[in-house]
Amino acid sequence: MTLLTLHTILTTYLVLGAFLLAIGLYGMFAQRTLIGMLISAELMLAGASVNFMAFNRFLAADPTVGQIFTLFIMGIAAAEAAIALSIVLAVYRNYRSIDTEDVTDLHG
Amino acid sequence: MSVLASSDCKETFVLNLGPQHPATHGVLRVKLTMDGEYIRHAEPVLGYIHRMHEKMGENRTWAQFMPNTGRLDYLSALSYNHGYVLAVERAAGIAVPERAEYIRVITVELNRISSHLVWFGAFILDLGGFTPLLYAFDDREIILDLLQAVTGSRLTYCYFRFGGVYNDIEPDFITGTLAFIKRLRERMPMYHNLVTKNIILIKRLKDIGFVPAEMCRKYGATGPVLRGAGVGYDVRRAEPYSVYPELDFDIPTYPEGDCMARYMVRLDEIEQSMRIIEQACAKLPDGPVMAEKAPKIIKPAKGDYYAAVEAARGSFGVRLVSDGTTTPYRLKLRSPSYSNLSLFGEASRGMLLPDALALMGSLDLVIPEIDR
Amino acid sequence: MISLALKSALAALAVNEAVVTDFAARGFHFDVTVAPDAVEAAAEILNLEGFFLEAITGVDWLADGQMEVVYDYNHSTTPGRVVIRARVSRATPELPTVSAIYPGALWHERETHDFFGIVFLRHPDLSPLLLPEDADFHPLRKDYTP
Amino acid sequence: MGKENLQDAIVQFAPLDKLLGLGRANSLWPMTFGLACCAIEMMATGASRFDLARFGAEVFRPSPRQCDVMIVAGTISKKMAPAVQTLYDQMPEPKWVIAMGNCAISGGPFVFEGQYGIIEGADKLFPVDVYIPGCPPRPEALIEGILELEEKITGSRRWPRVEAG
Amino acid sequence: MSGYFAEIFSGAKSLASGMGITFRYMFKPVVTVQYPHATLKMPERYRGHIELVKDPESGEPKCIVCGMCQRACPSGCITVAGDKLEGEKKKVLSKYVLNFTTCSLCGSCVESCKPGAIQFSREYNLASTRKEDYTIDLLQRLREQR
Amino acid sequence: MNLHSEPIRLLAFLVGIIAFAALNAAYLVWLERKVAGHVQRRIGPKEVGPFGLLQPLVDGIKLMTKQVLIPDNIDPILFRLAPPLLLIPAVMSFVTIPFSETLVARDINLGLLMIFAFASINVLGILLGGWGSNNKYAVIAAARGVSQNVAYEIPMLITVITMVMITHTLNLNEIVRQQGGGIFNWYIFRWSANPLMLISFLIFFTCSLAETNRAPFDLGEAESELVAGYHTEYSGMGFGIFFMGEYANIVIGCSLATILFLGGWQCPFGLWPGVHWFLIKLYILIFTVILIRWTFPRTTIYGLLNLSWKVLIPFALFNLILTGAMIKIWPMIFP
Amino acid sequence: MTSLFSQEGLTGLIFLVLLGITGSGALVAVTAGRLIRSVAGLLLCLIGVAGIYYFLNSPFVALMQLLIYVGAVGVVIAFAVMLADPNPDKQPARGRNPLMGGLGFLTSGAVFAGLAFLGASTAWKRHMGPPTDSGMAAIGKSLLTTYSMVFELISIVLLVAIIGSLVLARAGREKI
Repeated sequence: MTLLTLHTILTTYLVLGAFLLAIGLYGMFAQRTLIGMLISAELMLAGASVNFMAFNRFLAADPTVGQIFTLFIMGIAAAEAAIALSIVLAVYRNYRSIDTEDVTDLHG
Repeated sequence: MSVLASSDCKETFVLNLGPQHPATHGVLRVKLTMDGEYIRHAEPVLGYIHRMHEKMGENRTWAQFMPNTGRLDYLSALSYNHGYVLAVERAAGIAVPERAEYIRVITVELNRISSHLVWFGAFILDLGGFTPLLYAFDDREIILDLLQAVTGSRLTYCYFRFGGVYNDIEPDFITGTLAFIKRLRERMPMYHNLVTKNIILIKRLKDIGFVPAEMCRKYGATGPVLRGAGVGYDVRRAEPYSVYPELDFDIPTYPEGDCMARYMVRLDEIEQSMRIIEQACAKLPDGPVMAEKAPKIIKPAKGDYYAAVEAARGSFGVRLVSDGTTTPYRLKLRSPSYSNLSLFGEASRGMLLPDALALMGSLDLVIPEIDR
Repeated sequence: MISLALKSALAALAVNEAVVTDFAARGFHFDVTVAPDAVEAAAEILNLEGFFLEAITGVDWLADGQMEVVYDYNHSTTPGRVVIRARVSRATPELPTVSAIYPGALWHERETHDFFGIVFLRHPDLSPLLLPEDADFHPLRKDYTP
Repeated sequence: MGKENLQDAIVQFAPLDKLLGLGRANSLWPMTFGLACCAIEMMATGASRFDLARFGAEVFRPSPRQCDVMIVAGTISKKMAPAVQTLYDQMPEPKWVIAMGNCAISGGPFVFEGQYGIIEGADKLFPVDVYIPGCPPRPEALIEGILELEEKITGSRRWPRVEAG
Repeated sequence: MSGYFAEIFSGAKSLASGMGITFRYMFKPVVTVQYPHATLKMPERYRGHIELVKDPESGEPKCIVCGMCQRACPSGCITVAGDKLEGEKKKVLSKYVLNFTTCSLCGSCVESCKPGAIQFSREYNLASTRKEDYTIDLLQRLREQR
Repeated sequence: MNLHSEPIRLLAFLVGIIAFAALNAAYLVWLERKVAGHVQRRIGPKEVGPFGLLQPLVDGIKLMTKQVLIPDNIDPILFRLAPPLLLIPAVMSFVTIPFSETLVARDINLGLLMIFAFASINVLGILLGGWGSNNKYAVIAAARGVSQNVAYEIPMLITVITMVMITHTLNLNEIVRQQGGGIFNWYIFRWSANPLMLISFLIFFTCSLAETNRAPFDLGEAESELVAGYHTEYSGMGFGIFFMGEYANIVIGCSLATILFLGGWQCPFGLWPGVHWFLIKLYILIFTVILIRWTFPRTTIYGLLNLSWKVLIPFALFNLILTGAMIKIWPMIFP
Repeated sequence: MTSLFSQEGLTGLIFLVLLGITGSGALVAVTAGRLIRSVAGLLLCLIGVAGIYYFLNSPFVALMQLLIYVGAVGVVIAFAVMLADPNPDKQPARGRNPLMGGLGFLTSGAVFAGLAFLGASTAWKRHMGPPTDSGMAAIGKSLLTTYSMVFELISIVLLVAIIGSLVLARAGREKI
């Protein structure tokens, strides 16, 4: 096993997946902004996807399963990003509107 | 976990348009307070090309101020020449021979067409179309050639004199002018097909940039801006000067008050100017072009005098205060774009940036005339 | 032409005599000199009649120790130029703004302040318009030396 | 925009200078920058009748960062001077300035005793390479100015000289 | 709904007709005058900077050093000086300098010149790297022309 | 599916492609200036080399030797990252474009998908370039560019899906092969596949104009509004790279339209297929793009979004459904 | 030992580069001082991951990763940053909670160590048997047969997300 043949063994991918997951986890703790946490979540999802793909490539009986799973993860991520964007927008708007007279809206 | 934990929540930002910005046609600066691409507040900042014309007027003789008028609004310099000579002639009581009046009208109207052509091109350029500008310049070059043959300059004419014009026209000027009008008549449908009917342009101009008549009145806007709001005010008709009463022409008005209306008013004015020139060429009498009794040294009687002309951008007024000497005591230039621009702040509120620029383009600004 | 009612209303404000001028000789129809405090009232009268404000300018009468502020009004449908003048002393050149009635006057008054140093009371912003932002000179005053 | 961190050009060898000169001289991109009357003549020069494009100089860039030559076309007022100076500073080297029209050369007709508003000539602000007199100069004069600038850059003139007449 | 389709249709048509125009213009002859290779003819009255007129008989300038042009010039760009030779009535022109950089080509000088000693030159393509080139000694220019 | 089949060949093609992209960028600028000139009845570049052909070279020399100004208060990393981010994906996309049946760097089965994948990256170049410049004009331009790109990706992808339903493949060469045998086998005229194929083509073409930020959709560079858009702060070669990327994108957009609708390297008469046909069609399309730029005024952002959401997407969706129906119904009528 | 200049060596090198991009991108994403740089890091990381998918014999997923993640998700996040944080100048570097940071570091370190050890030490049982087709067609078929339920579900999730985000973004927006 040399550095140049790393891509042929499963362990590399698993370690990479673990690394991405762990770094995402760290980000979840360390980041304080909504967007930062979203980024960390994306990293964790990426780690999981790498793992799926690796197992799919090296171990699975039906090599479509992992790919489909990864595709689903992408779909989820896209949905998540869309929601996150709108939340950011809403929070931003709300935050601004506190400055103006719209505060009463909050009390109904 | 606020998104905005540390940002200083300012909902708007200030965008400085200019003083060097392609859209401001020179050195106007507009301070825009923007909310995204929406304009919350627009404040034009003037004076970047303030050239002290009014101060210069007090330092020179009446005749020496003439070249300055050509540099106020360099696109329709002859209108400004005309306004100034009218005021001084009124003050000094100089009568102008009829031939000179006709020559003045022909050249002024030619100049108005060339000014509108530049406006047309520059306006489309503001909207992102480049080719119409050069087509308009093609036609304009012919006008400039005609005027250059008469006046000797291409742009900043100093052609009118108190009591007449600098020199007489040549016969081939008339034939050239009529040939040019024929050519422009043939070109106008091309402009309409290329630009006016274009769906993108219609979408960008229709119902954009409302300037209602009441706003025009409050800000003193005149010219195509006012006529685009449905008020048919035109100094050539309201306070007839020169030989305009003898000429038959319409004052195009459009009631909508949007950019499209102002655009159409100007294009129609080109047609009307062509009519005026044709009539004037037909009626052109023989005779001198300079009043014989015109004094060499002008000393108007004490008092103040006003004269207004319809320049390409609106009513240009000259207020002279004379103390009976060879230099003006006070010389006030009332420039149309100054008033037209002053409504920009109110009219552009809540507009998108590109629409506001369309509005600004449709006001047809010439900055040196505003800053004077 | 200018209606009789308008003429009498303006004449009531006049300090001297309200002059009906010969348009062909002077370029305007009606010339009224009012007291500095009355420019607002005059503007109000003209506003109700549907006039628009063409320009505001100043004239420095150094010899008289006075400054004159000239308002040019015009009407877009029934032509008739009305000139309203007011004289203020050069020492305290102050008079009220008409910008509340004609927002177009905002710039004209700023410009007049630039050139003559005439102060328009209750004007929201008299910072230099045509002169540089930090300008503190008034170049069209007759005693101005750079 | 503040000060800039300057980085030198990538290639700088003496033998290449001629090539560089040719390259620069034939690709003078002016700034979309008009001050007054002369700007209209500048536009006319770019228009079909005179066509500045023949010399590769029609690429009017609105951003000073992408320009090679600044055509000062019109009067520089004292209020405008700092902005013009900033624009000049924002242009990357090598850069040239053409003073078009009498106002840009010396203040032109607006110079008088006791004037308070204008800068008497662009060369009071920054070095000017080519002067084009006139009020305003004809488009031919602006083309001539561009050719003059090319001559200054390359050291020789490729085009015939035109005698007025 | 029909308006929707009609708008799309008319819009597409307008775009196509616009492109038709530009496409047709592409094959029309160019209007460019290729300046250094071909030139436009300046009209008779073209105003270049002024120059002195030679007296066809004597070959000397027609100028009588009256100074009218100098006085008429709004921007003071003409400097005239003459020597009074002994025994002669008239002054003889010794210096005629035009500072072209402040000239506004208004023609006042030519107009004011009674003997017709100055005229507009045909210079239209001046450009130089030196500012001093435009302080033109017209007398010397006249001498070089012969 | 192995990466290392012919690395040398790949490398050669990569060099060739970069050269092609660079040459294209340079000479498209020349073509653009020349076409613009003649549309406006002037000459365009002429004095530098015969017909001004050396003009791009000269401009290149100048841009390369121009001082690179890095403004002070920018984000230096993003500022430098953006131009390559715009250019590299564009160049990479050339890898799978079949210039002729054999002249293709890598005949990837997923070619179509790959082009779209790379095309979606270059939005980032605009976004980061605009943001990194720390210039208000650039930021507005970047925001505009992105919303425009996102809006037009939808009708474009729907149209492409329609095409894929008809062609049954994502392999570009295969798509071209299906269009052999004369002009009526080109997909743009293949009424049997879908009677509205022409509309599909127009939608695709409009979208590719918008995706490449070309007039009349050049909001990101609208010079009368935003000075120079997202590359306002770029000077010298940074600007040059942006320029190249833009033109490379145009070439890709037009190549794709050629391949999908106009039969790629197929001859209109079914004879002598080859690279020349591809180039002829490609340059006719590019010429159209240039002519459009010099004819129309610019749209506004809402006009643009209106066009996308109210016209293009409904039409594209209708096309999609119609195509699906055709695929099912056609065999029933003509078994 | 594989030579660097052979085909395999080159492939391996490219893989290493991709690994580097992925890892450094991820690190930048969580440690960068400015949000926009975090996003750039994330995008870099995702591009790397796409390359790694390519090595894992699924170019389709790799390209989808580029298209969806980089092209769509990344842009959306970058957009969110631009909208919410318009003034990068005035923003000081974001302060982090040292306690949370430390805790996060420990936890993630532990997770990483555990997972990596597990991955490396386990003797994974290779699937023996004929390799099946893993092309796009197979994926498509599975999506519409075996996993059709999930497929439908995910489309519903997306639809709900779109509507939800529209509702959220629309709320409180006054008409200008």
